[in-house]
This record gives sequence, structure tokens and C-alpha cells, in this order.
Amino acid sequence: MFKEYNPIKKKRLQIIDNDGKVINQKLMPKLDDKQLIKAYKDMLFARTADLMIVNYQRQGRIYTYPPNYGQEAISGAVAQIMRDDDWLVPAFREMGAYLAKGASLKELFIYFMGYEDGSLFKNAKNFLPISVPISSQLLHASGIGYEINYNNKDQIVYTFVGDGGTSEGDFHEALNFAGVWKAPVIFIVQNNQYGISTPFKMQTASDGIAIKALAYGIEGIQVDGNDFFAMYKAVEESAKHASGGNGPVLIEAVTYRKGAHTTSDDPTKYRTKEEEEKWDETDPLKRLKAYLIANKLWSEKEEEKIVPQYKKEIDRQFIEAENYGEYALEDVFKFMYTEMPQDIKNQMMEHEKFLKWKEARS
Amino acid sequence: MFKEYNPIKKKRLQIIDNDGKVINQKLMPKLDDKQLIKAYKDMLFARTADLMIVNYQRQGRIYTYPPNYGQEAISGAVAQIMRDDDWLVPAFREMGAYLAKGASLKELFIYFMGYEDGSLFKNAKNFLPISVPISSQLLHASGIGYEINYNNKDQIVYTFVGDGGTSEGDFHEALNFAGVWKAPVIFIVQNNQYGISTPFKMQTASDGIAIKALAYGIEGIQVDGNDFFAMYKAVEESAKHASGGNGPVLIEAVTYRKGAHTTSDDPTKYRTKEEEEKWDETDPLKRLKAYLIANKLWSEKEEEKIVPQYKKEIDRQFIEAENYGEYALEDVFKFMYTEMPQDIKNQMMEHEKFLKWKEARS
Amino acid sequence: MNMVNAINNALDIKMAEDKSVIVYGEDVGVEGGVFRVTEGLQKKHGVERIFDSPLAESGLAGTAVGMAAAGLRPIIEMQFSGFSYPAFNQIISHVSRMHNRSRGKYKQAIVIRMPYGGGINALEHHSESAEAIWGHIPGLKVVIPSNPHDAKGLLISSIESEDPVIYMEPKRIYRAIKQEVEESKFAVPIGKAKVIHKGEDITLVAYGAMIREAQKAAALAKKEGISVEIIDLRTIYPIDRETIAESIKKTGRIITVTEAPKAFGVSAEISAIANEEAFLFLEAPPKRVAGFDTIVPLPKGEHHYLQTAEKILYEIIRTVKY
Amino acid sequence: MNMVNAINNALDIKMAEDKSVIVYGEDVGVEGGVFRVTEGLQKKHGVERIFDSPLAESGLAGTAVGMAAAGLRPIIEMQFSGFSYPAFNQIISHVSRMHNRSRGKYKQAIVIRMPYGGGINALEHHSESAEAIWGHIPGLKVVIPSNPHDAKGLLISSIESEDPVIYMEPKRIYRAIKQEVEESKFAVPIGKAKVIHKGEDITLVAYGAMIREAQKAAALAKKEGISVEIIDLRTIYPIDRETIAESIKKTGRIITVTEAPKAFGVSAEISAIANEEAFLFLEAPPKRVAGFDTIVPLPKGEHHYLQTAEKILYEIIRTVKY
Ligand SMILES: Cc1ncc(C[n+]2csc(CCOP(=O)(O)OP(=O)(O)O)c2C)c(N)n1
Ligand SMILES: Cc1ncc(C[n+]2csc(CCOP(=O)(O)OP(=O)(O)O)c2C)c(N)n1
Ligand SMILES: [Mg+2]
Ligand SMILES: [Mg+2]
Repeated sequence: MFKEYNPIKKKRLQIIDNDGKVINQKLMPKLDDKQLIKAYKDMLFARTADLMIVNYQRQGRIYTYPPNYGQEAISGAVAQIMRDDDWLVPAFREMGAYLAKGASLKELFIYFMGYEDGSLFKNAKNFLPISVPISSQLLHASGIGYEINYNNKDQIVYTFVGDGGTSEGDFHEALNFAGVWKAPVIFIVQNNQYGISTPFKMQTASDGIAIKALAYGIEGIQVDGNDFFAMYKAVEESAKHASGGNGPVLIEAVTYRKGAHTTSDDPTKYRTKEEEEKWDETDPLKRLKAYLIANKLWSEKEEEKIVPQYKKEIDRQFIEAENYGEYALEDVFKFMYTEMPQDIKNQMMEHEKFLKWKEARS
Repeated sequence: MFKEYNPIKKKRLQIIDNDGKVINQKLMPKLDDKQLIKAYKDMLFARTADLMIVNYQRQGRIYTYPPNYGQEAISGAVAQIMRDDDWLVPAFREMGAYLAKGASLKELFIYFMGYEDGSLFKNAKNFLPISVPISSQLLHASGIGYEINYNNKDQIVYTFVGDGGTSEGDFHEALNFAGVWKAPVIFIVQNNQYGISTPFKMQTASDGIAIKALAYGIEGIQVDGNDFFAMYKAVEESAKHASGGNGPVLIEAVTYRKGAHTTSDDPTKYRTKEEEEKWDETDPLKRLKAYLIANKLWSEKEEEKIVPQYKKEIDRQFIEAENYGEYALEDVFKFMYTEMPQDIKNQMMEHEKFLKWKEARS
Repeated sequence: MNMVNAINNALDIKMAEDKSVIVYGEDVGVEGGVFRVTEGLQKKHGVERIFDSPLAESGLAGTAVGMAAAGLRPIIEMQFSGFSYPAFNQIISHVSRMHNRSRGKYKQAIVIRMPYGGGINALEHHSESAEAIWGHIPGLKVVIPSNPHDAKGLLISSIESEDPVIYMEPKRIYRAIKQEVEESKFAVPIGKAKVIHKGEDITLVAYGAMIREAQKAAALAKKEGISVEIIDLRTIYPIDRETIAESIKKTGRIITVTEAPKAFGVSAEISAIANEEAFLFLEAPPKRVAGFDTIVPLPKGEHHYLQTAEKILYEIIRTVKY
Repeated sequence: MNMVNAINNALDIKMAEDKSVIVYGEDVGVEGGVFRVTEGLQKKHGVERIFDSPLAESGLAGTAVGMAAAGLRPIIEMQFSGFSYPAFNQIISHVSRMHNRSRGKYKQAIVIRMPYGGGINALEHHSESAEAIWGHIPGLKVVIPSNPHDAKGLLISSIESEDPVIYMEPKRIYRAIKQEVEESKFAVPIGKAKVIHKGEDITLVAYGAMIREAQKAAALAKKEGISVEIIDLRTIYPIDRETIAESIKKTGRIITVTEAPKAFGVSAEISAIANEEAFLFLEAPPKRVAGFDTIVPLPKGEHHYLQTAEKILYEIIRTVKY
């Protein structure tokens, strides 16, 4: 498949069309009904949560949040393939993958409510915290890939970055190191057409992102990122490739950020309604749903029944997070080092003295 | 030509063979006899100087120096094409280009003897100082390229980097910015097979460096960097391309560092005699000389006559540099800012007080 | 004008006046920057002169080095100071050095703007205060305004400086303070601190968003019968030793307030200056009211970290009683 | 052993003992590093465990973050401290933060080795001393040995540290000092300074290559009848306030010697500590014998810049006479 879709051929892997019809039967991944329904439900759950979080944010109940709206098929595909032991090295816009890794919504809420504790992900194995400095996480993935080879482990690293992120030097260094080390890393670029307000054409003069794989002697493939089946196929093949000791893969998932960059952003400033509407036709949930309905695996009724259940569950976890409680002074200091140096202990104690003084005064 | 040598075709531009015979008449650049002789003399002068500097260094008369030995055709070609107004943004291993730009050997000696003054290059227009942090200079070239476009100037930027340097993030960012900006920059990678002791295959898994151009949507070409004619042709076409508003070009000049990395390096630690001998056959001066002799443009006799003259001239400049004189205390401070802040003035004055005290004591 | 308006206004004036001034950075063009500081400027001055760059901070700084060498006066924006670090090598190796390296041949009339500091309930890396690091790098000037007037005047000076300036913007007070600010051009000199509140008993040195806290602390202290002098540092480097020294000679006591980590920070430098310039006048140890030597906590923990008027008051009282 | 041997020996011991220890960097493999510090180790421990990396410092530090999260103990080499800056973002944003960010889930048992400092007649960027910058970054430990024994013991401690350590090697004295050093494993604790010379009249705090100068200065001072106490700081962060304070309480006078720029540097921190811990004992202003706030000159001008025993003596005399 990597040969067929070698980026110099300028082909994009697509399996279903905008109406959910299969247009590439040959590459259609083999998924049974249960798997398909699960995948759709995962995506639906992620979207439901995502839209609710934006609302919570408007209500002032949570801080800045980067919506995933419109990009769910990418994480949705990874979610079906990624194993417990595999690593997930996130950027910040792939919630579906976090949930698949074992993170709870509650933890994510706690994180976006402003507690480091929300990065603990108690039940998630091999899942690094959200990484804010763009592209920097990709090198962590390459390093983990080295460790996997070094210890002959059967693991893969999944890592994410945006189209904007491909401009950073760390993108280059990460893919280059992984290439030289034949590290089992799948680099997934969510090309959602914008880095905040900056359109893709101002990020790079190259023809898409998949082609950048050639600079590192690794496989690359451009995929319709709003086509669940295409994403599934690409991730599945990439995982085989990487597991087989053949080194990293760069997947360009072409998608669209239907929402704002974050809850502090206003996309009407820099893009048109027409553009948004054009992309709406490619919506990943819409397409997978159409496929499922056509194949009698899903119905509007089922959806109407399940969404309120999701909402309830999401709200329950949100309220639990809201009751997470005080941020203890000690939590500022406790994890700076494995053992607190005396100096830091003293700073904490001095601050406690001040707090006592303050209390006594009031 | 860029189409014909598109890096995905894995072709290397070559015009003469190791014996100086033309093997690619079609692309043979049009140079008249005078030009050809000048080019060879430039390269011969550079090599003569280079070998002498290594000797000076052994005599303890100059500090660390990075020899150009074996790579002279690359700078030699640029030297014939680069115009007065063009910019040269150097790394540190392209002496022939510096001299062409108007730098004097004396200045270079002063620099390598340990004076910043050696970077002043009084008669060289648009020539940045040598840049030590690998790859960082490439971004300066892209920025200058923006300025050229911004002010509608008829200029080109020539910039150099090594094969090792292509691994740095700044390489990526520089080519990407230049691509987006359609900046008239010629990025010349001297792929001399090593970054200090690190062989090229450990730098990147890609098939050569020219192919990396595809990641930036710019033209790239792999050239036999020890073939003066091929280098000339590549630079000539690149200059046309860049001047024409078509954006940057990446030239991979395949060459070999015949000498040590610097005078502090010992290449026998990490490469074999056989390898060195194999590459000796491709020596750029040898090949151009064979061509010239075959075409009756040069003779051993002329060479025997001229080399001693060169040596004398080089030595004269070297001795002048050796007499450059004291490094005044003020020179440490004077150029930190356009005007010296009071604090820095005070530090200088305090130090002068100490020096007086010291003198009084002794 | 608030500080956002003032900065926008200074950029506008200099762009109108000097074609060599250009502005670029992530999202500064169409959008006008994530804090809207450059809003409207692209419409007015054109996309060649103010534009979005690829997402790459080293690229921003590195290309500015080249532009400045070629005679432009680039103003680049780091979206947050916490994201300026990929540019660190370009700044320390070239922005600060090209002039010295080329013995004055190539100027680096570059302004690097960056919002900094905490208190806005932001994600990780969005609340940093790394001014001491920039201050420690020879060849840079480092400027931090505390109010709209100074923001404008200092930015004008920074753009007109032939040497590179790190211009740090206390984003917490971007819109918090409104002042009458002259619409026409004026400059506030780099390198001069300002006594913004006269007092007798103790000196507070602060800058940026901490000025507000210092002022509140001074008001609280007044109620306790303590007369506080406040110095707005305005420039981190070259630091104004004279103004600091003079004040200590009067008050005998000094506290530096900064939201940056304490160790090896700005407050240490001021303690050292106090010793060097006014040792015999010191009646109590120079005090550092600074951030902990920890990472700025995420929003729910940030109140522990931020310096408050009360914390300053506490240290004022302790220092005066010493 | 000289310092190069001592470092090599420490690496060798830990590599033999612990398979999770791996070493990589530019030219550290076949060549054994440009200073031959890792010479012979690849032959002994194999190319999987010690190898050349691509020429990319951010890549070095960034991959180490991942390796350490996955349980390895990477030791990376920055060829010169002046080339560590491309890695700055990875170090300040991740190496120093991953442990805190993940609430202790992911350790960062990383050692970043880097030769630093002047005095070797090198090209630009090869003579930097930026320890104050690392010291200012919460989450890092910063270590600088001054002799082979400490180099070995501190490196053992650094490799065994569960937290990241910036291990700076004063390259000027790589081969200048020979000592008997135990072949077997021993540790010198991080965070403990050492009084290496007892004295009564004045305290010199120094580290790295400046210890030699301090010792010479102490000898010169002795001839003038001044008894000097020398503290080898050994750790920049967490800094040993107690040892410094105790010494000042005895001598009443303190000078810090560092080759780094003065402003916002290590010597400022020590002045601040002197104030905070021993104000009432100070008989003269804490003094900074530091580099100028300039770029380290190229070799022909470096003698102006480097701190010498005589310069220290000069300041000792001035401080004692104060
Ligand atoms: C190093 C760095 N620079 C700048 C930022 C600010 N920032 C946050 S998200 C973003 C745009 C990212 O665009 P892209 O990579 O396309 O990802 P997307 O947000 O579209 O998913 C920017 C500039 C940052 N987080 N890190
Ligand atoms: C950022 C940076 N890292 C490391 C070095 C040390 N160093 C100097 S030259 C060199 C190798 C350069 O190799 P290459 O780019 O192939 O150029 P060449 O020396 O072969 O011409 C290295 C690692 C440096 N100067 N700058
Ligand atoms: Mg994007
Ligand atoms: Mg090379």
C-alpha cells in the first residue's frame, strides 16, 4: 500500500465517499459489525463530550479547551488499533485516542480545570501527558521508539502533531532520528488546514505533508482523515510496518477543524462560511454513520437513545471533576524533584508562615 | 534541468569524469578559456592557502582551522558566478567563496588567529561573518532573501552548510521559510560524507540530501561536487531560477573532506585509507586540471611556476596578519552595543584600575 | 488606551514612519495576534509588511537576524514568552552577537516582543517569566513596561534602537489599566528606571504586572505607618543601578518584587547591586519577594505562586522591623 | 587520573552496572568525543549503548526525554555548552518539567554533559559559561566539578539521580589536574559544597576551573597576611546555602569568582544569599569577581576576560580593607 500511495504520486487514500459509499473495496479494512459499531460509538462519545466541554467553558466552568470537533475519525481509528502496551505521545487535539488509552474524561476535565493531577491518567499505561509546546513531543516519541528497539519490545508509539507543527525544527529532528534509528513510531499529522488562524499554504510550500517523509527515508501516506476506513487502513498498515522493524511512518490525515482553535479563538476572523460548509460535507461522523445505516448497523433511533446517556455520563464525570477539591500548597512543590531539596522545602515553609500571618491579620 | 535531475530520479549531475573527460556535453556550461583558467587558478590558490594554513597551525602560529582540502570545486564554481551585490552567508568551509566575495586571506588569518577584527572583511559587500553554530546561518539567508524580495532587489543569497548540518532543526525551518517566501536563496550542502567523525549514513536515512527539497516544495539537485563543470552548471541554473522569482534551490554537492575536520581532528580514528584513496580519484583540482591540460589551457610547468608565487603571496599576508598587533581591552566592549551602556563602561574602567594596580605591584 | 492599544499604536506609528519596519510572527496578520495586539495593522500597512509566519520560533528569530543585517528593522512576536525557547539559540548565538562579531558592520535592530507572566488562568507554558535569562545574555536589551504610557514609549525606543531588544509584555495587565496616552510619537528611554511613588522607609523595586501589586502593598503599608518608595524598573538590562542606589541611600531597605523564580533571578541581581552600591546604608537585608523555585502551577494552584500585595506587605513589615 | 579519565571511568562503571544507562551524542561513539571523554566505551559496551547521534541538539535532549519516560537512563553529550542552546526548549519545557507535569509518573533520569568555560583558545561559542541560566530553571540540578575526584563522584551521583542533571565540565582543566582517584565506585553528593581551604579573613566561593585561580589567589593573599577560606560550590542548584552562610559568619567577607557574565549570574545569587543568611555578619559588601557583561572574546582578547588569581587578589585586598 505504501508503494501504491507513495506521496510522489500525489494520491490520497480514501475508502468511502462523502455519503458513506465504499469507493475503494480493495483496501477496505476487515472489521466485524461489533468493531464497526464500537468505532462509531467511540467517535460519537468523543464528539458529544467535545461539544459539551465547549459549553462548560462558556459557562465558565472550565478553562481554555482545544476542541476536536470534525477530527474524530483520526483518533477514532487509532483507538481501535492501539494496544495497551503501545505508547501514546499526544499533542492536545486527539481526545478519542486518550480515552482509548485508558484516560478518563474526569481526568481530562481535571486537567483543563487547572490541576496537574489531571495528567496522571491512573489507568492509562504508556501515555505521556498533553504536550503544549508545538512539535516538541515528537522527539519524545522517537526516544521511546529507541527504547522499544533497545529492549526488543513489541510496542509501537503513536504520536500526534498538527499541520502548523510540521514547520517546527523538532518535527524535522524527530522524523530524522526515528528514520536513522528505525524507531517504531507512527507520526500522525492532523492537517486540519489551520494553525490557529494561519492557513496551511502559509506553513509550507510543499504539496501536502506526506511528501515530507521522503526527506527522512521513511514511508509516508496522505489519507482522507475524515474517512474512518481510510484512517483505519492507514494506521493498520503503518502498525504492521513499524512492528516489523521497518521504521517509522508519517501519516498525513487531511481533515478540518470544524470548531475554534481553542475556546478563546474566533474563526470567523480568518475563514469563510463557504469554506466551512464545503468541509461540512466531509464530516467524519456523518460519513461513517451513513455507511452503518446503509448496512443496517445503526439507526437514528439508536443515536437518539444513546446520546442522552452519553451526556449524562459526561456530566456526571464533569461534576465529579468540579468537586475535585482544593489545590494544596504542597502540590506546587512536591513533584519538582523526586525528593524535595531543602531550599524548596524552605520556600514552602516560609510561605506557610506568611499564610498564618495573613490569617491572623484578617 | 531541474526536471531532468529531479531528486526522485536519483540522478547525479556530472559533466566530466574522473579523468577530466566530458561525459555530458549537452549540459556543459559555456565558459571561455580565460574564465576556465581563472576558475582553476582560484581553486589552486585556495588549495595552496589551505594546505599552508594547516602547516601554520602545526607550527602554532594560528588556532584551530577547518581545512577545505578536496572541496574546492564547490566554492570555485560559486566564485565564478556570484556577483558583487549578491549575499554570501557562510558556514566555515568555503574559503574560495570568501575570497571571491572580496575577503582577503589576511583577514581570514586574523580571524583564525583569534581577533574578531578578522570578520570585518573591509572590501567584501554583503558577506556575513563565519557562522559556527551549525545550520543557524541558513535562516539568516532566508531572512535576507525576504529583504531582497521586499525591496525588489536584483540579488541572490548563497549559503553553505554541511551534510551534518542538515540534521538540525534550523535547516528545516530555513528551507521552509524560504520556500513559503519564495526567497532567492541557493542552499548549498557540501556533503563531504562526514560531520566530524559521524558518517553520512548516521545523519539521515534519506537517500542523499537533494531529495529533502521535496519537503519544502522547492527545487533540489544532486551534483558531483568534485566536478567543477557540474557545480558551475548547477549554480548557474539555480541563480537563474532564483533570480526569476521562482524561489530557493537546494544543491547537494557530493564531495569528500580530504583533510581533517579541523586541525584538532584525527580522521584515521574513524575512516580507512582505502576510502580516502577511492575518493582521491575524484579530486576536483586533478579533474579540472586534466581537462585544461587536454584542452591545452594549462600545463604542469605553469603550475610549477605559479604555485611558489602563490605561496609567497600567502606567506606575505600571513606575516602581515601575525603583526596585527595587540588586542586592545576596549575591543572587548566596544561593539557589544552601538553605544556602550554605562554599566559596561564601568566594567571596563574597573578593569583598567585593576591593571594599573597590577602594574604598580610588579 | 490600554496596553494592547498602546503597543498597537506604537507599531502603527513606526510602520507609518519607516518602511524598513516590518512585523511578523505566528497569527499576527489577518487575526491580529492571539491577544489582538496587531489588530488592524495588516489592513493598514499591507501583507508584505505584517504577516503570519510559519509556526517556527527559531525561524522567526533567525530570519530576523538576516533581515536586520540587510537593513530592515524586523519586529517579531513570540506568541507567548514560554514559546520563545525554540528561538533561544538564534537569540543567544546571533541576535545578541552579530553586531559584535562583525565589529559593528551588521546591525541587529530587532525587537522581539513577547507576552509574559502569570495570572491569566492559562495552560502550561503560558505563564512564564524568564527575563533574568535574557538579562544574563550579553548584547541584548531587555525592557518591560508596567502601564500603557510606558508600553508605547518604550516600544518606540525599542524599535528605534540600533541594538536588539527583548520587549516583554505583562499580559496580565494588557487590558487592566487604562490611561490617557498621547496619540503622537514619544519615547521613554531604555535603561532608566522611574520612582513612581516617593517614600522614606523602604524601597520596593518591581516591574511589569508586579507594579500594581507593589502599589497596593504601599497603600496597605501606609496604613501601618510605613512610607514606601516604589521604583518601576522598566528596563531589566542595562539595569539602572543609580536610581536603585539613590533610593536605598534614602530608605536603607529594599525589597524586589518579581513573579519569576527566585534562584538566579532578577531579585538576586538587585540584592547584589544593593550591596555594591549602598552597602553602608543598608539597615536590613535586601529581600526577594519572588516566585518559588518551581514551575508556575496550573490555574487552580496559581494563587499559591503569584505575588500579592499582602505577601509584599508581610515582607515590608518584616524588613522594617528587622 | 585526570578529569577526562575520571569522567570516562564513571561512565564505564555505571554502564557496566546498569543496562538502562546509555550514552549518545555527536561523535561520542567511534571517535570517543572531540575531547576523548568517551574513548573506548563503544568498544566495551557496544554500539547500541553508546553511539553517534545525528547533529541535532534538540533531538538529543528531546529523545532523551522519551527514553527516560520509558525507563532508560540516557546520558547525552552536548559537544560544547555553547551548542546546547538548540536544545533549550526541550530542556526547559520537558526535561525539567515532565516529572512535575506527570505528577511523578514519568521520571527524567537524564544527565546532560557539556564541556564549558574559556581558556582554551577556541573559536566563538566554545568558551561559554551559562550555568546561571540552567540554575534559574526549576526542575534541574546543575553540577560542576573542579577536580578529577569530584568529577567522578558527582557524575556517579548524577547518573544515579532520579531527576535530570546538567553536568558541566570545565574543559580548561580536563587534563590539567592529576589525582589519585579510587578505581571503584564512589559518590560525591549533589547539593553539598565543600570547604577546600580553611581561612579566617575572607571567603572565596568558586567552582570549576576557577577553583585553581582561587587557590592561587589564596596563596598570594597569604603572603599579604590575609587568610582565605575557599568554598568549592560543586553544585549550582540546589545551592548549598548553609556552607556559604557558615563561612561568612566566620570571615565576615565574601567574594564569588565565576567566569560567567556578571549581570544576573551565579555571583549575584551568592550575594543575595549572603544578605539573606548572614547579613549581620557582613563587614564588607559581598563582591563579584565575574566575567564582563560581554561576549567572551576570541583567543587574542581572552586574557582580558578571564578571571585570574591576581584579579581575585586585588578584590580580596579591597574587600579586606573595606
Ligand atoms: C512552540 C510553540 N509555539 C507556539 C505555540 C502556540 N500555539 C498553540 S496551538 C498553535 C497552532 C498549532 O497549529 P497546528 O499544529 O496546525 O495544530 P492544530 O491546533 O491545528 O491542531 C500555536 C501557534 C505553542 N503552543 N508552542
Ligand atoms: C549547533 C552546533 N552543534 C555542534 C557543533 C560542533 N561541530 C562543529 S563542526 C561539526 C560537524 C559539522 O559537520 P557538517 O555539517 O557535515 O560540516 P563539515 O564540518 O563536514 O563541513 C560539529 C558537530 C557546532 N559547531 N554547532
Ligand atoms: Mg492545524
Ligand atoms: Mg560534513
